[in-house]
Amino acid sequence: STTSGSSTGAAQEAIPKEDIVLVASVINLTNPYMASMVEGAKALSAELDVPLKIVNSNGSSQTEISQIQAILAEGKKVVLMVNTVASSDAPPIVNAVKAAGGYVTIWWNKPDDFEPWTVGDNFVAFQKHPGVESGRCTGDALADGIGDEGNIIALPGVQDSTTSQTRVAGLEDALKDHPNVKLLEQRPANWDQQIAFKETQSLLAKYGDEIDGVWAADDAMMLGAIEAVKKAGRIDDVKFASDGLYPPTIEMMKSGMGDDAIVGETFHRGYMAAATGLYTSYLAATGELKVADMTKEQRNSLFKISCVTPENLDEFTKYDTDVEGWVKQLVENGPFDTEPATLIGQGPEKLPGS
Amino acid sequence: MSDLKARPAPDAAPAAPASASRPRPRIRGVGEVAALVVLVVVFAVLNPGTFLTLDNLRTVLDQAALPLVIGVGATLVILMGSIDLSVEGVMGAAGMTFVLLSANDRNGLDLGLGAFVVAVAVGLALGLLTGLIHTLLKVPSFIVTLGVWYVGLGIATLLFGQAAIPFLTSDGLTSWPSDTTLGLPHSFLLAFVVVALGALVSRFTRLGRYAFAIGADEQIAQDNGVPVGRYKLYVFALAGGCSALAGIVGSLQLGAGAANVGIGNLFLTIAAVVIGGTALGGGKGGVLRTALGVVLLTVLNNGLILSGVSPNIQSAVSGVVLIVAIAAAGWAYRGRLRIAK
Amino acid sequence: MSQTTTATPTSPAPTADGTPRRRARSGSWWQRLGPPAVFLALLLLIVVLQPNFFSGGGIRIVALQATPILLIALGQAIVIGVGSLDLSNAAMGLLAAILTASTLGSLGVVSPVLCVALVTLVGLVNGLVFAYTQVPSFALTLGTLGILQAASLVLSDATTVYVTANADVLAWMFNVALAGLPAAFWMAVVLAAVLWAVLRFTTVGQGMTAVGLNETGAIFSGLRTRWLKVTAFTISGFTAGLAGLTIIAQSGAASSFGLGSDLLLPGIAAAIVGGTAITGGVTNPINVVFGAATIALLPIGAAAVGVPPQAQSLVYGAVIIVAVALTMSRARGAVVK
Amino acid sequence: MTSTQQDPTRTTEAALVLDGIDKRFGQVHAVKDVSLTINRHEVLGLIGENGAGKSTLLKILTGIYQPDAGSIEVNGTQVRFRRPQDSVAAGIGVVHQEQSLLTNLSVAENLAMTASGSRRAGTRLGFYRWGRINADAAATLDRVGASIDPRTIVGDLSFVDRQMVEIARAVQVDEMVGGTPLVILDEPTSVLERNETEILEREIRTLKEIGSVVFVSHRLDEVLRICDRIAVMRHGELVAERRTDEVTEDELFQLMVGRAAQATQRDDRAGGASQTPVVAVQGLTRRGSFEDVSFEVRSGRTVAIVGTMGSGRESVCRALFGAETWDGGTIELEGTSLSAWSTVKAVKAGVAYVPSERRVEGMVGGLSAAANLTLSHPGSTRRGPFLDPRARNRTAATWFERLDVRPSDPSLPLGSFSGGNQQKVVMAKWLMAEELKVLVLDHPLRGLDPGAKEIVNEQIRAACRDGVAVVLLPDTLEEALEMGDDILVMRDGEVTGRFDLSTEAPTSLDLLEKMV
Ligand SMILES: Nc1ncnc2c1ncn2[C@@H]1O[C@H](COP(=O)(O)OP(=O)(O)OP(=O)(O)O)[C@@H](O)[C@H]1O
Ligand SMILES: Nc1ncnc2c1ncn2[C@@H]1O[C@H](COP(=O)(O)OP(=O)(O)OP(=O)(O)O)[C@@H](O)[C@H]1O
Ligand SMILES: [Mg+2]
Ligand SMILES: [Mg+2]
Repeated sequence: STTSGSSTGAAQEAIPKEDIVLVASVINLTNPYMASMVEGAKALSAELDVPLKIVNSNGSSQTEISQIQAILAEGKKVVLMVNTVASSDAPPIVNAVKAAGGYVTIWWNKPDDFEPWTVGDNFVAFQKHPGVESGRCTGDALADGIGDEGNIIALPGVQDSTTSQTRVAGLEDALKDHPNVKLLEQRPANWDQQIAFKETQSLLAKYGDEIDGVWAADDAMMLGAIEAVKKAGRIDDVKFASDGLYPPTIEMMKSGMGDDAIVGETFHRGYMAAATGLYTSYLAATGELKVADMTKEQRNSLFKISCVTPENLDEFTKYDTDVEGWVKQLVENGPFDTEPATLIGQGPEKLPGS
Repeated sequence: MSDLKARPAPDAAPAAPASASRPRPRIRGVGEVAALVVLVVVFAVLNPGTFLTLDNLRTVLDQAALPLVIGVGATLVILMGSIDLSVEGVMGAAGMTFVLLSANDRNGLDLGLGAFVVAVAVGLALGLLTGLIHTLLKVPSFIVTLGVWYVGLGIATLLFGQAAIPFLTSDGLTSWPSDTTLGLPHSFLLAFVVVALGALVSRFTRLGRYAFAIGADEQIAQDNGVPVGRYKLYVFALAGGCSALAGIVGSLQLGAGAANVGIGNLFLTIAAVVIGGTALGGGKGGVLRTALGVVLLTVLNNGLILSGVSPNIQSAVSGVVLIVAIAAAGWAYRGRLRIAK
Repeated sequence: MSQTTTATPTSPAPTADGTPRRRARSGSWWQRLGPPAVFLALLLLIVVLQPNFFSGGGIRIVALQATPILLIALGQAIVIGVGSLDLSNAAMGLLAAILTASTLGSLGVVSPVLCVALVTLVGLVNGLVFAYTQVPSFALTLGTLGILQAASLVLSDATTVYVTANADVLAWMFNVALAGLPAAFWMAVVLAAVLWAVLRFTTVGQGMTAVGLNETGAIFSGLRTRWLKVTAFTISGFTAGLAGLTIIAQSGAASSFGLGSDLLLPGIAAAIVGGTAITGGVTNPINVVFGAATIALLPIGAAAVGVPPQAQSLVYGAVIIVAVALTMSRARGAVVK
Repeated sequence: MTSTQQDPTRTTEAALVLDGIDKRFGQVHAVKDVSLTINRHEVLGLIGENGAGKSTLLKILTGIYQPDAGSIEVNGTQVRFRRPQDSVAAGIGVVHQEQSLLTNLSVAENLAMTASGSRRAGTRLGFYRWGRINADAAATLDRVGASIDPRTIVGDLSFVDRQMVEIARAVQVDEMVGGTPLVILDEPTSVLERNETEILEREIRTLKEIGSVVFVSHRLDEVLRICDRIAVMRHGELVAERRTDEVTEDELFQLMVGRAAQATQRDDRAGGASQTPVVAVQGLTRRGSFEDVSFEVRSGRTVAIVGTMGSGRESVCRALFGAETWDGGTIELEGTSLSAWSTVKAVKAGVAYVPSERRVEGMVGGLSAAANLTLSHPGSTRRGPFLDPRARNRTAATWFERLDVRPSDPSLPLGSFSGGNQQKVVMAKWLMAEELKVLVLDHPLRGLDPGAKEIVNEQIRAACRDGVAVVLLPDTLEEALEMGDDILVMRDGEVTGRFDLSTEAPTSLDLLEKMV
């Protein structure tokens, strides 16, 4: 990996710890992934002994941007981690942070050609887990789960989300190796349990017993789909695969819900993402990490995602029992080398075939 | 926000003296029924073998259940000339309350039927709050209920806290809505009962009749001795109760607590009320017409999915059908003096 | 004609019952001053709780965030003024934003002009369909909303569309500041002033007010009520188009679910907090400026004051109700629906 | 609110005693210190110019307004009517000046609405007993001789039928209280034809046997015929009380207006003033409303159309104004046949229409009187697309003075003026137009006091002198004979008689014969 290009923006000055306030901005507070992000941010705040503010975007870009701006206006030096509601939110947020002399790391969504090094030191990094990888891993698992033959349906997230689009691309790529598995239809379910429930209900009515598997771009939607399939009385015949391994999913996999209905998952954690993002910004703010010296890989980073099947489930459940412990490790090892979410490559992510 | 001009042409009365013969029956909702029939035929032709199946019928009825229940309250509110935007918030608050007080994996509470009662009470209370603010402070219902929407979501968010999704642990409970009796899902049967009660209330009780009176002209109703404020309060409370019930059923369907359990129901229900022919200006319409509107929209949605219409343009197709259906139903009544708002 | 005739006064004392002139009707001063007062009160509360609010540029942020809300709300207020509702105008703004984002690079200055024109045309069509089919505006614009959402998704290919070049054409809107507030905000304020003048000093404005107050009466006075309503919807399309441009100016990108996708309810709320009567006929665009500022202030204020994130939704709802309760004009005995 | 002992008219027979009632609306002092006694078995007439405060006083009596000062006694006990139900419970029934029925509900339900708090309630535990409600309604309607099915939706009724329902609703209070009812009738006859008025008179006499009646009307002959005693209000004050048998119509007029009545002799019957018909209606037909209607109106002449309910004359007028379509026949305006006619075109072409339903159709109550006045024909009160407020206020002031509109501030919302004064403004809105050619007047004097009637009639005549063609639907046959140059009689949508008053002199009876 190469070192970053010219750093525009003001020269990086070390900010005393007392002046710093950590800010974690999440999309909402009622999704387990987001709740986990908040948990990670809190753990880091405790570990570093730096105050923390949470921004709840409530699903709205407008709310997100205005609240972040409001906090910037308070005058403290802001160290920020944002899980953007939409990719297009990244530029205005970054610009505002830069103007206020804060440091920001963005998680999950940003425009592809909006690179940290073209903005300057204040946009420390962009971080995500690769979506294609996630889609491949759950796609493969699902295809195998239904015996390499049959029909599946897919529930992507919000239509214009790159996270969802890359995961679907991964799924489609994986299915190339399973010619007898047919993707009947995709119905976007907006990352929402309730919508996924309804869409699955409709698709079940449409395809009836033809459906052998359900793929979802994240677990909230899978949980909605599972409920719909349960109510249609087909929970023992349908397999599921999705991304995120939410706590209820763990329970279901462990208990062998249905006829071991959940066959594939990925492991990555909101608390890991939030703590990693915040810590990266924090290190830049305190000057412990010279942004100008960071590699491009470190500034537009892909972090490792792990494929989970019922067989290897136990390897991952151990992390969730000790969030503080993991955050301690993070502070010890730095943001790029803490298992299981280590830096594995540079973004932007390439779609298969392009 | 629409109504036909109330004024009759005074001299246009039939030449015969207004005799004591029964008033001519009004044929209502023909356009809507026709639209429904057309939709069913079109979808049946497009999707032979999938649309007109028992399974699909059950799906449609199950999906219609929530808007049907909400529609009863929404219709009564709209009949009064007000509007209730708080539906999704109240559903969230009541649904979350219900889940947290039933057998769930978050806490040890299990009030059984008590959970149901408390959750409905939460809805009634939010409705009552709406009504109180609306009548005492004279804030337009549009704004009060918009505010209560957020308040309801806020309550749901607070109840959700930061722990994991609360799941209902009793399978008997969660499977209740989709279990069938006489081949029909319970969720729909419940909705049916609620709609029937709603129709009876609006026809045979003071509450219902006063809603019509208030919608026709609040001032005149007041002058005629209708305690307008009090009945508005009742109706908003009732609407809150309906939303709460829908929130409970929605949570049962999901098998879990979700703050946005009501997502998408507001506009769907109001569209159904309008398509059914209840005037947004108040005073005209009815619960049964709303039920027809709900069925129409649910069939439309279901049919579009079965027909494989791309999700990207589904909202456009729904939009066009909505406009065309209402335009067609009202085409004969267009007139230069008609006020559409 | 008939100016030539003079009637014999039948009453000896025309002044006896004639009342002293009273310009201010009951409640009308509050109708005029309520919205700014509520905004200032809220601002004061926030400043007391968070003294750094001003020095940190809080007002500038409020103006920044208020701009697209204000533009949407102005169109909405005009439509509400004729007694209707436009549920599609926020979606028009988003469509304009997406179109601008995808054409700004190739067309340059022409792109925003074209996009605003196109969306204005959509507003016009909305108005025409409304006037001639007599489908209630609530239902009609709900339908249009669906169509526009689909158009946005299709035209953006369901992804985020970025401005590739010529970003400067619009960037000045928020980069140039006058008296510390962004140019776009002042532009919207000027537009509000123009609309205020139109409503107050022109026959078209008076006609729209008449339609909002009593459409039947307006028809029987020979006003071109249809065209007045079409005009209102067209204005709504136009302001929505401008709102779309401000979205691009702010973020340089647009998507169906991104910035600007949730302006509908804030827009309506801003119009009403700005003293617009939902029943029609009472619209003061100048006050809508304060309505929009109040609505924009809520989340910013909540964050500044440190309302716990879980409770923000609750606080937001409560404050909207209180704000309207304070700014509402309540003629004694008036019917509120 | 001290004792009412000083009141000389007070007897033990008093059904209702008002003492020092006072009411202001902002700056308008609508009722000033009114003390009045209404005796049992008495019909009290209440008269006064438009805006004198009659309706306001009566609304205080029925719990709609709260007085600022003063007290009310019913059957010897002091009462406070906080809500309309309170007055109903005290046995007070009312027909308001403005129709106050709920048009989306059935007749029976409207009748039951007021009764719902009382003994005769058709509801039990909040449940409606439709059978009971309908039966009760039918009985009540029978009493006033209205043959209306109680299940009819009020909106489907004609204006007159609605008025009968209102009257039925007012008189039913006696059945509710079982005691002595007080029925208040605020201009109940202004929309009624003669035969309906007779039914009402009979009903009033019946009511008098068991209770008392307060009767408001601007038709002084009627007041003298029906009432026992007459109270006169002027500018909010009670200025006189007279026994009917000791007062004449002229005296009443003097008391009301403060000066003597002028003889309304018509001296300008315009013979064959002009030869060009301004309006020519040929074989006009609208299915269900009117058929094969033909007539001409020449410049400077007035055609009065008379007919009973259902005659279709109002529909013809609305067709002239573009507010209603027609299926056959033609209307020519100054020689050009009208097609795709609309209110917009009509107003542009100089056709004016004063509708009978003033509040909804005739005006925009929320706009100022000045704005209403210049709404249709802004003329010189606008500059291009801009309003010229100063020119507008000047014009408004001129017309306010000319028509003696009170209060004299044109910047007040028109909705806050009394009915009669609203009507004057609505007339002025058309009369001010330079392009005025045809004046279609649907009951233009409805609700006007005699003074205002004179003013408005004089304005109509002046318009005629200036060459305007007038189509008039008069309140009474007398009015038709007084104002018309030609009279057209319609029945069941067809023209049944024509009289040219310059050559014939029909009597009311001649007209009546063709009407029924
Ligand atoms: N609600 C109100 N608000 C303000 N002013 C009012 C109101 N009601 C009546 N007024 C004023 O009070 C005065 C008396 O009005 P009222 O209606 O009692 O007159 P009236 O004697 O019934 O006249 P008419 O013969 O025209 O019916 C008028 O000047 C009127 O403008
Ligand atoms: N005035 C009305 N307005 C509206 N609906 C009415 C009205 N009267 C009757 N209905 C409807 O028509 C139905 C039949 O009414 P009808 O008067 O024939 O009943 P009924 O046989 O007299 O009843 P009961 O046995 O209670 O005396 C009622 O149930 C009600 O729904
Ligand atoms: Mg009166
Ligand atoms: Mg009056």
